[in-house]
Amino acid sequence: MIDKIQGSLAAALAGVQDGSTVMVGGFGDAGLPNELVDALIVQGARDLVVVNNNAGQGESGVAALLASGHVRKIICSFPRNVDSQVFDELYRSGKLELELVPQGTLVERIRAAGAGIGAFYTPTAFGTELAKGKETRRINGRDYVLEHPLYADYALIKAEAADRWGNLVYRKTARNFGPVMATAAKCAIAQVHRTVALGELDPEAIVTPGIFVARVVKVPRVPAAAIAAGRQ
Amino acid sequence: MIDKIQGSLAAALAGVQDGSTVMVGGFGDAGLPNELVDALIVQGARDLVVVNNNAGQGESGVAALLASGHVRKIICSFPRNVDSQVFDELYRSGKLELELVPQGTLVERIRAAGAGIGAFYTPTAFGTELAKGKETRRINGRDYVLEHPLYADYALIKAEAADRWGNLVYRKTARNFGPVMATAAKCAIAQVHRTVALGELDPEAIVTPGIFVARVVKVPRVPAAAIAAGRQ
Amino acid sequence: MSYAKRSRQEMAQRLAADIHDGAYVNLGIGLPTLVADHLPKDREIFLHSENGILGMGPAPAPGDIDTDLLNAGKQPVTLLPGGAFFHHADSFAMIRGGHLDICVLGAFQVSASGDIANWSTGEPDAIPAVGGAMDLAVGAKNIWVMMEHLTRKGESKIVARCTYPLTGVGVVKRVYTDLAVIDITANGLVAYDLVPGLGLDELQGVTGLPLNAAFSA
Amino acid sequence: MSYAKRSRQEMAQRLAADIHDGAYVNLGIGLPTLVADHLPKDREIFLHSENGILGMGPAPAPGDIDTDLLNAGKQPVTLLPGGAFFHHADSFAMIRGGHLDICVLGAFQVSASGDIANWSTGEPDAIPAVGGAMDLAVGAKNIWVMMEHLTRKGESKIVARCTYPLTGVGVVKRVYTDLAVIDITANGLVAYDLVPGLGLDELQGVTGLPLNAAFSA
Repeated sequence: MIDKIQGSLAAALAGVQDGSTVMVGGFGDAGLPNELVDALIVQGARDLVVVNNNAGQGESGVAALLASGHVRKIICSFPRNVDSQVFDELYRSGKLELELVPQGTLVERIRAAGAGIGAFYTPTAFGTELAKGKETRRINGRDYVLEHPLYADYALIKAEAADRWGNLVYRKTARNFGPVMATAAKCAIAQVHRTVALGELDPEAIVTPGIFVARVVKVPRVPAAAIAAGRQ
Repeated sequence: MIDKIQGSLAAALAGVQDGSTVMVGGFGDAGLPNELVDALIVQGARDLVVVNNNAGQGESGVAALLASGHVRKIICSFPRNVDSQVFDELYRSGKLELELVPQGTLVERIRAAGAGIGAFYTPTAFGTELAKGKETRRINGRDYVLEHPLYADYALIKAEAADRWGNLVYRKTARNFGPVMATAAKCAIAQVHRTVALGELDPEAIVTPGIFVARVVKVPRVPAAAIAAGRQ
Repeated sequence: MSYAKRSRQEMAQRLAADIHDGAYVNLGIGLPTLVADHLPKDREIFLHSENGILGMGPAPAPGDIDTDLLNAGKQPVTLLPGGAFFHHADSFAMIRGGHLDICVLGAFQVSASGDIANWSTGEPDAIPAVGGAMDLAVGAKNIWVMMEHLTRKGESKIVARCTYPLTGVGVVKRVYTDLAVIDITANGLVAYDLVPGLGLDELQGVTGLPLNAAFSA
Repeated sequence: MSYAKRSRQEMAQRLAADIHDGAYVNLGIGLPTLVADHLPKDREIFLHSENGILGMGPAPAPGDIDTDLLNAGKQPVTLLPGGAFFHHADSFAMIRGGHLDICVLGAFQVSASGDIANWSTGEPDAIPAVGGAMDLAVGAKNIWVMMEHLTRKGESKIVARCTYPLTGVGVVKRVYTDLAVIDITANGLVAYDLVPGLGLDELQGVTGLPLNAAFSA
């Protein structure tokens, strides 16, 4: 019997090697797998390349992972925030490498990795600094930039519910990068608020089929009040 | 108030011009918008380029459209079937142009058109007859073929239910090409079995958001027995 | 002559009046988000958010905040009946694929040929951050910019050539400022709806570029 | 010596025994579909269908046919609890992206270097049709071919170089025939599990290519 549900966060993260590329889902607080990220710090893998839309806010989650010194490089679209002080200092002091990618190109590169596309031409960023040094091509009168897939060893994502086959459904805008990152990683690990019996998820509404998910771990929902308190 | 639901098949197809590229959803009988295709014959536009996975079976639907003489070219992955006699004769007599595309490349080209991708490299068909004359490239030790987007003027698709904003849900494998074709057409037209009030479709389970759908028309479900009879 | 600049709310109101019934619209973070509060009540306008919403509604009441329902600025929002959620790749496919009718962006500068600079001041020690700005700039059928006409130092933000790093090349069709509405056309800049008391000559003076009147004889 | 060829069902059974617990598998149309009837009962194996199914179940009872639930061969099937539906682009992303563990294909010919020809006989008047064959051939982690060892004329379908038009280049890892199982390796063809009574020399004779024994000393 295939059961992808792990007993603990540590079990879900077993085997992460130094030097791994780790994608982390989430946009704002929605969909951020904070408990998996915290457990990754404890797990201890170093020299990581992290892919996330942002570069951490406040002192917890991705910011704490950066502060741990376990991250060599971050690939993201929007590192700057009012409370991105951890990233800001590491970046300014040259301790953290940054690859800045437009948000839509970032997610399309992740999709390309999952979909077996070798490279693609996008109009985004043509004629800008972020396309410097990149191959370009005019197709049907429009200018495009060549972009390559972004693969990962691990994807840490957050979903609403899972079954033992790893099928996932999400909640509202917590969906964001999760379904795409799951397709691009050799081992996608999902933290979920609920685990349900096989057949309980509507086959028409499953967003991530289990084929993309290696491990699932249940993490109770943190009440909104506790989130707010943690931010203060 | 935005209401995309049309009163008739004729209204749904108003304005289709000669020379249009028309995508037609469906795989096998599932998801084939037969009533829209029949109405397109009546509508009368000629010199059409049709995109469908197949090239018609039996004498109705896409086969009838081909037989009408309104189609100049078909782009598909699998024209040959035990009952594809209409296509077979037109093709052998040189009255119908064929562009044969591997099924995954076909749908990825359609997706690229909808997603603003200028071109993409796929491993599919490398080293085969279907890649002859196409640009290739070795990326990270693997060989790829360059493929271009496939745009349409119209997409005729079949879904299960719609609301007045054009949001669509599908049923089982009748989903197939519909959601992707809707993104690639200037005007996507969906025939649906049910129309529902706004807000009745679960926002987590909507497969095609209304932004991709220009017109909706309600066509009652044909009982399976009637389909079987029509096939005899 | 004396004139009063449009307030931010008046700019938003002026822009909102031009959004047609049934339009699919993305409002960039910052100034453009104000447009949401001024959408004409007699039109159905569909707001898109990069993080996977179509049919976005207004901010929730303080007690109704859902931390899983945020906009691209990471602020709590609501979903209208008929709205839908989707993932980031689908959302940016929607943007890049040209499905949005209008995208309203803030900007540091817009050039006479429609270039836009809105993501970086180019200062050497600045933390770079682009987000979805470059995707939005190339994606929508109509890119409208909403910005003050002049910098705090009184320099025009409509320029012959952008000096800040570009976000997109030749993409802006119209600019709504606190002084006027300006179309960027193949035949040059066309100004209209100037604030009362402001003449075309005076606007041209502060802009520093030739401006055509919308309905010149 | 005399030997009996494996029947089609025996070939399917032999192949099915090699599919591991938890495998994601696509069974090509034709001969490979027989494998579904022989999957080991003590393993959970996930069947994928190009037209948007993961967790495909067996054919329905005659009275339970759902015309909206077909497999890639356009025959009625069922969905297991835990199964999911998705659209064609997502389905082929799954294939091309290397997420399937095993794809079983029928073939006209397989070459000693793993080329496969299974979509066209190359006859000038034939109606061409490729379907998903070329996508499947490049996509799965393991491409296994299931075919009779010899043509009706007695020619080997395992060849030095395919004479039929190719479906994929250097992709096949293993061939299950009615005479043996043959791995295609960097060190040549390795044959094992020959039908009782058939010797390696004899198999090599009908194949017309050098074959290594799986466990030669």
